[in-house]
Amino acid sequence: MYNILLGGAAGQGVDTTGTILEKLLKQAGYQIFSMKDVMSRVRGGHNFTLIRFGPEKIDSHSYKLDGIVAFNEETIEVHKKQLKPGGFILCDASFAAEGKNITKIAMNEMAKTIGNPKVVGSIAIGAILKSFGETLEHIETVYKHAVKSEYLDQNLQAVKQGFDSVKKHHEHKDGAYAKWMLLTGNQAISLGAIAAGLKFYSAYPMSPSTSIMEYLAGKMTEAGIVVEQAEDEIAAINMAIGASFAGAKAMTGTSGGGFSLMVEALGLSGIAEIPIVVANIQRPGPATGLPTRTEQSDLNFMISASQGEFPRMVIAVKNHEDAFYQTIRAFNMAEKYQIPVMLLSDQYLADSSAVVEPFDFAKIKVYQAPEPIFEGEYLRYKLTKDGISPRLIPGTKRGFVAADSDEHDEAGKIIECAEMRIKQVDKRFLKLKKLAMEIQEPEFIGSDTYDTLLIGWGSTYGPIKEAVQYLNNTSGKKFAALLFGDVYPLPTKLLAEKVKAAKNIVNVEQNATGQLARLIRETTSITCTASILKYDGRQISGEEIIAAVLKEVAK
Amino acid sequence: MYNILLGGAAGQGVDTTGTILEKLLKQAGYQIFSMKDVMSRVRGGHNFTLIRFGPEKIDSHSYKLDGIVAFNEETIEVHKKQLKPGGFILCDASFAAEGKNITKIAMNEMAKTIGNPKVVGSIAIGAILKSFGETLEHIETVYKHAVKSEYLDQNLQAVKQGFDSVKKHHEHKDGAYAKWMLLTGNQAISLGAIAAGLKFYSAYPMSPSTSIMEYLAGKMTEAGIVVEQAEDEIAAINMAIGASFAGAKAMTGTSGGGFSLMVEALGLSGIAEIPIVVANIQRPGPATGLPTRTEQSDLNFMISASQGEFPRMVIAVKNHEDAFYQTIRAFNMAEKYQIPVMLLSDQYLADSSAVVEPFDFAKIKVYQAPEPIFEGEYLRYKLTKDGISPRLIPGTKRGFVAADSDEHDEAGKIIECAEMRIKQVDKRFLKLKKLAMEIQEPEFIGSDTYDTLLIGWGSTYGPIKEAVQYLNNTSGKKFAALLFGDVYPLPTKLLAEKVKAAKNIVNVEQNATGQLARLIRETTSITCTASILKYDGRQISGEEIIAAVLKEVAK
Amino acid sequence: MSDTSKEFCMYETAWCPGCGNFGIIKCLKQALEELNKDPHEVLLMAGIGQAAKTPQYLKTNSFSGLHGRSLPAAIAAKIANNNLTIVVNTGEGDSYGEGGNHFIHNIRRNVDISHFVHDNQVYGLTKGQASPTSSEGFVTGVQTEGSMNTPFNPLMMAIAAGAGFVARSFSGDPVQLVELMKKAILYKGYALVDILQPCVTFNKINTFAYYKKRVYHLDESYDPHDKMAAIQKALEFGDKIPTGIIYQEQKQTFYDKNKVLSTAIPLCEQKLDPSLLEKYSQEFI
Amino acid sequence: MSDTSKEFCMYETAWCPGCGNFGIIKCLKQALEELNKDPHEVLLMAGIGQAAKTPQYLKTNSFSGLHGRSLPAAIAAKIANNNLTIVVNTGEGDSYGEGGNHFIHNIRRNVDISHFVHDNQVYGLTKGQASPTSSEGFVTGVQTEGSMNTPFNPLMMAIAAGAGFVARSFSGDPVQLVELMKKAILYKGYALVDILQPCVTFNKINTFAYYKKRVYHLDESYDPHDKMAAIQKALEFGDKIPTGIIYQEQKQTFYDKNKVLSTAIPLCEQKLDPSLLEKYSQEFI
Ligand SMILES: Cc1ncc(C[n+]2csc(CCOP(=O)(O)OP(=O)(O)O)c2C)c(N)n1
Ligand SMILES: Cc1ncc(C[n+]2csc(CCOP(=O)(O)OP(=O)(O)O)c2C)c(N)n1
Ligand code: SF4
Ligand code: SF4
Ligand SMILES: [Mg+2]
Ligand SMILES: [Mg+2]
Repeated sequence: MYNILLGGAAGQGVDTTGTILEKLLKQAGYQIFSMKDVMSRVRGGHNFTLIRFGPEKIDSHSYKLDGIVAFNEETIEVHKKQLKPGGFILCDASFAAEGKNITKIAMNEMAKTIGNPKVVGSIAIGAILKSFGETLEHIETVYKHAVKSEYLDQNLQAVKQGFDSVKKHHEHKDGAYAKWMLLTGNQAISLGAIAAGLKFYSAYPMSPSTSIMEYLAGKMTEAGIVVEQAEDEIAAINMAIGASFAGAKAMTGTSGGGFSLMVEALGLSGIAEIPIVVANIQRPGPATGLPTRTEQSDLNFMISASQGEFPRMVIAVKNHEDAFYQTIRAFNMAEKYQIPVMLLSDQYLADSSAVVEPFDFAKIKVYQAPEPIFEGEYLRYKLTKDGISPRLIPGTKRGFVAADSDEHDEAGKIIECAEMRIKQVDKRFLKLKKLAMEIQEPEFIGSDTYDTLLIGWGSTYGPIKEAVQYLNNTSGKKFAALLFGDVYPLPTKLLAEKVKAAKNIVNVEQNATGQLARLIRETTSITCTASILKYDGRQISGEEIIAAVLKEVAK
Repeated sequence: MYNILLGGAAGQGVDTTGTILEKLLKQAGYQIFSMKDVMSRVRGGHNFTLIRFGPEKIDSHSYKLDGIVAFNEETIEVHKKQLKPGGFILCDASFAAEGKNITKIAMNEMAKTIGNPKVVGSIAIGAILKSFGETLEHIETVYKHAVKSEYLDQNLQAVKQGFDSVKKHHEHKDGAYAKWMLLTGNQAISLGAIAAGLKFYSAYPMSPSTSIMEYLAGKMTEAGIVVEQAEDEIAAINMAIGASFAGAKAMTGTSGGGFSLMVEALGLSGIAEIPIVVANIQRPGPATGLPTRTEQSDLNFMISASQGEFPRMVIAVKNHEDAFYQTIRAFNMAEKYQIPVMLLSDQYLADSSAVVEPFDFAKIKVYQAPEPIFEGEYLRYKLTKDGISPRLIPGTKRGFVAADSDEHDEAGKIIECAEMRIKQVDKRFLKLKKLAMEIQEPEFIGSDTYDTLLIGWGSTYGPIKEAVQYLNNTSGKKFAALLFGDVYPLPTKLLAEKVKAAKNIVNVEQNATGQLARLIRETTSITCTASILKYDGRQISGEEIIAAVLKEVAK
Repeated sequence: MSDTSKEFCMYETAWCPGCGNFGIIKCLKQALEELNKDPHEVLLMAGIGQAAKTPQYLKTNSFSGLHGRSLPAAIAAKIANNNLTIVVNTGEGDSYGEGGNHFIHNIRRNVDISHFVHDNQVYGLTKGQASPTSSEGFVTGVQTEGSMNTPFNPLMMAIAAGAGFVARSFSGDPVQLVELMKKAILYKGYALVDILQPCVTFNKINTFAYYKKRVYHLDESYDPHDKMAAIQKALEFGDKIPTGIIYQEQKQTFYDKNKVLSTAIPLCEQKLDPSLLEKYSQEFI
Repeated sequence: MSDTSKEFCMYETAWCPGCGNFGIIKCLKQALEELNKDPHEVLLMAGIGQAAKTPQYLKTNSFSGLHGRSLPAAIAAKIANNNLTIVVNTGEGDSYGEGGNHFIHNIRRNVDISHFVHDNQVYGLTKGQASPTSSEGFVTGVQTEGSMNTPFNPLMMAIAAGAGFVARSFSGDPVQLVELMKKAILYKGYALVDILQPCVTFNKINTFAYYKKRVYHLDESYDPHDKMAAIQKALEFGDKIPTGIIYQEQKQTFYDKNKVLSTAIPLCEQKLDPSLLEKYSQEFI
């Protein structure tokens, strides 16, 4: 498995170069996990992409590097310490940096000669391919989709020149992933939404959620989805609720700040029992915080957001594949229980790319609510045994449909009566009983006997998995982990069972206060004995978890 | 102690009649606790006021009645079952209801003769005064402030006619409260805010919070407070933050739905470290819910509202006196720690009146932040030992002041650096260390030896207190209670100590999910063994708690 | 069971006797019935307020959403199902105050809905604070020194935002109001009717008599297609208050422009071509 | 330590080379300096966006609040301390999109602040989606078929809402821009300057050349006090784009009307008369 870093200022094409390179490496058969680290500015600053690739399964990123491709000198300065022994640095001939591991190519000059200073990235791509023993076989197919046709030749020429200007360092390794999919977390969510039958998506731009709207907007006419940029997030969610009420499956997406503005309408979905899917792609707060970075600090907020009390569901997505399938499940649960279902992801998953097995669309089940059966007047909020009132869509000749944000009777009319109030509250919460039977327990990984049980949720899935594997193989001690996807309502069976054997229970979270640990204690009284918390806006890596665990267990 | 109910349709003057009557009873020396039950409409429906009075301390309302004053027939129908043995019903001569406990007066006709059909309430007041052995001594003083001068004579005449038309039932009892204050929970908050140095209040109308804005608006010119009705709640809180940044002590008030819209700005106050006080006068949700009723269901929401993580404080007010002093404390804590401080009250306290000892303004300490001492450049977000950065107000010649919703360095400039991010997060949370030393433990009441410990917060203070007293006096078993005011950060010392002796721990809450119990478990692992939960929008009374406790303890 | 009556039955209301809302709901019922609308295909929507209770009082489909948020829900419901006739009936606080941002931006979208604003120049449900349209000097429990803000001019704002149908009427003028409601519902695109409505309980200034004295019908010679003339009329609000269609212009609607909606099948019934999922997957391979 | 320099030093920016924001910030610096403002008494405020970084780049007091929420914070800061000169510099997405409701209602309050909108007709910081002022047909990653909404007309909206100072300028016209900024700052009341600003990275339609070709100065004969003429000018946005003061009218400000502010002592320094507390208590006895 290799890990290379491409770094430079915003505007220097780090992102594009990385995107093309990872595609080429996937075509060569490799697994990929690539991560983006971007500053909140359009030009300047320091951005980088990490691309990890190899013929074996890769669950997450790593900060230890086999190679650095530096588009500016700062990149070398900042990252050279991360280089593993034997690692290389590739940079322009003009750079001042010196050392035996530094390979310089006159990239800037070559690019000028080719007639397009922007092809520097392609020169680097050529050099990387050669270094790792790859061929130029896939460059035409990949570039054809990646650059405008008028720049195609220049770029191909650049790749070739880069290829010719360095020596082979490594041998190609055979991987079986050429026919798998390479996509980002947000693309996986978008595709999941389409597969689930999405008809209406409304949102207001906000990093790192905007790429969901952009993906869907690219398909809207063909796939028959109205994608509407709202004037603000309040409009976005109220639109989604209006569309859903009228029968179009609807979703909105945002980040924490936008979600803050959606809070009131979440309660509308709750009391009016209008299905809706809300994706919160988290970034570090509070307020504007670190807009282009990652954090898992909205969990407590999402589970209690909005005045009053109503059933809801929160699903944290664990990786790219999960993002796809859980998005479909989110729609299904929303439709079935007529509740708001929230997807929690984060900038790390949103912008990173991974290779996943092609989705099996034949296997997907899209929940189809049964046609309501009733005699006499249709009652939108009928008191039923399972709390679910058969849902009619307005506009059929069958009955009149009401939605009401006030407390209401079965027909949907405002009431003030204490008895009906209690009945409607109870009816809504009753839905959780059936829903509880569909809650997914966390994934248990690691050794069957263990002293230390790690606990994580969402996007730390990959890093924790890597850490546990490594620790079990090397540390002489035994470790296991519970990795939560469904976080609310919190599944507790496996947790109760697995904590029994554990001497140490360590929550690993990408936030400052240990939000899952608090939720676990609130729900079960179980107390984590130690915490590994990271809140600098950068995703924790397997190696960081390993180091922290060894420190915790040693003390 | 007596308890009477005045009932009628919206628009029939139940509210006004109650307000005048309770003032007269207080002038007669009684303690008062009066509660309002109002429908969300301007005319029609069924509203009532409960007035409990007597020469002894009264902590809350009761649903058992000594008398009913019925302005419409529905009142008799709905409430006659609540009448204690010997209780009376007073109504118009034209009503159909019959029974030996019914006193009829030709109120409507009398009023017509007096020349103003609206004085019916005053006739009833006269009748009540007579029944309870009171005189007409205070009517002129009270009415002078309560009605327009052109209607004064008609009303006084009405009171006298009412007085003369019934017989005395009870003897006057001597109470010592004539010189105490009679005010509502919202008035107590308003007065507290003025005493704390409020300069700017911005809000958007929302029941049951609007009366705070109305009280303050009545004093604005004289007291030098800008009271601004905002275009929406987002504006309200952002205005308050802007005013506070510029040096005017600022507050906003709303109910849960409005608070939902303030959530994002709460985080701005958190990260930019701008003091602000937010009052949430709770009503039943979700969404519009039951707009004129009561509930305690925003606790979990308030403690985790807004994306990301930052220190905050939530104080639940327990009764009218507490509302005044805690509001001052809220301002002080906000100023001292430069954090958002939230006051949680509810419709029950907001609209009910109680008699409290006159506030001792001499004793009030208004926190005055020290003038910042610094050399060289002023650093708004200076890293200090206690996390508190000396605060300068912009506009002095001493230095430049920055506020920033992005993560920032000490000077307040946007940063992306991991180290400074961690330092600023840690600095903000460090403030909680000092703050923890000022947290107020819950009030412990009841028997020093007990099997059952009740736990409550906020406005259930009075009802629980009454219930515990009664249970200890009559049930043969021993009870105690912990009554929380500070709920976040949650004080845990007394809790940890007091739960040890308890066989049963019963949380009593005005919500459906037991929010304080969850918070207690989250913080301490302590699990309540039973719950008494009410969520029909009506405040639980002492007698309801007694019945529920006996049922719980018996089972 | 299917109810084939074309009558929009009325339920009991919670309004004060004498309230202007009664006049408006009667006209709404009449307008819908005269247009021969099937109650099953009508969806009345609102936010929260006294006016916003309207959808609860007619037997048809209803959506009572959040205070200030009726428009985003309404336009999206219309996008989801073009077969629905969607009418928003709600207050001016709801529409122009809390909901101001949706007002100006949904005009820009031009979705085919009607927006009937019951404009009583006061917040009724919350018991009488100034609303955006309250006149300067209007004294309330909050505006103890009188409202100090320049009143919000709904017609000017709607024209400025690009609305294609802008009208004013008065709850006490049922003949005109029914006519305008019908025209607004028939108009293809967003149609605003700002309806002056006395609030007998909280607005003692802008009473029935106050409006009655001031309102006048724009006469035949008035051309609502002339924007500058319309603006001049929109600015007129004082001793004389013009009523009728102030401005009208045919504009492309959201439906005309959005290709997804170019089919006759309403969005909510469109089915995804399953082969597209394979195609989209391929793009990642 | 007290710094008596009247210079508004500039910090390093994070903008793209060629961005119109550079021109604007230079003019802002110059305007403040020419007005001889003391940097200690100036407070620059903004929401979030590329333009909204402006307050961070000049050495003075700064407030970088929430996206869309600059105006409520700004007017309240001014109410709290009338001695501050408050200038809001922020984007058109921030001002008219997310912040649209505050835009229309704060004009109605008429607090004495200046509002300089860097109008690049695109959402810059979030990488190029349509903004309220984007022209119809503007293609982006979200508006893949081109923006379909009627563009938001800031000048028309401001006049309709009752603004007393409404101007337009262009980042590439520093002489005029400095002049307008100075006049806006000196104007007593809310003053809007909508500043056309090329975004070299995300707006390839409304470029420097595009604006340069179209903008023209309103000439001497133009009377900005004539509202109907102003509206006509405000509606002009195409091959020709008028710049200068479009509309001007002296109106009573918030300060003029609010009695609490009638004293010379700024609100933040007013002290409560302690005897009032006793008096208010007595009212409950
Ligand atoms: C978020 C939120 N804020 C405030 C309220 C309280 N509220 C309900 S209706 C209303 C104003 C109603 O005024 P208007 O829209 O003019 O309707 P009217 O009652 O006058 O018909 C307000 C402020 C609310 N329900 N939700
Ligand atoms: C509540 C919220 N929603 C969305 C965003 C993301 N966001 C930041 S700036 C911006 C738009 C910026 O556009 P504009 O105001 O025109 O400024 P420009 O960058 O073009 O100067 C958006 C949508 C945010 N920060 N907060
Ligand atoms: S309060 Fe006013 S608007 Fe509401 S029902 Fe009564 S009269 Fe009508
Ligand atoms: S993205 Fe556009 S607005 Fe932002 S700095 Fe670059 S050119 Fe300026
Ligand atoms: Mg109104
Ligand atoms: Mg912009």
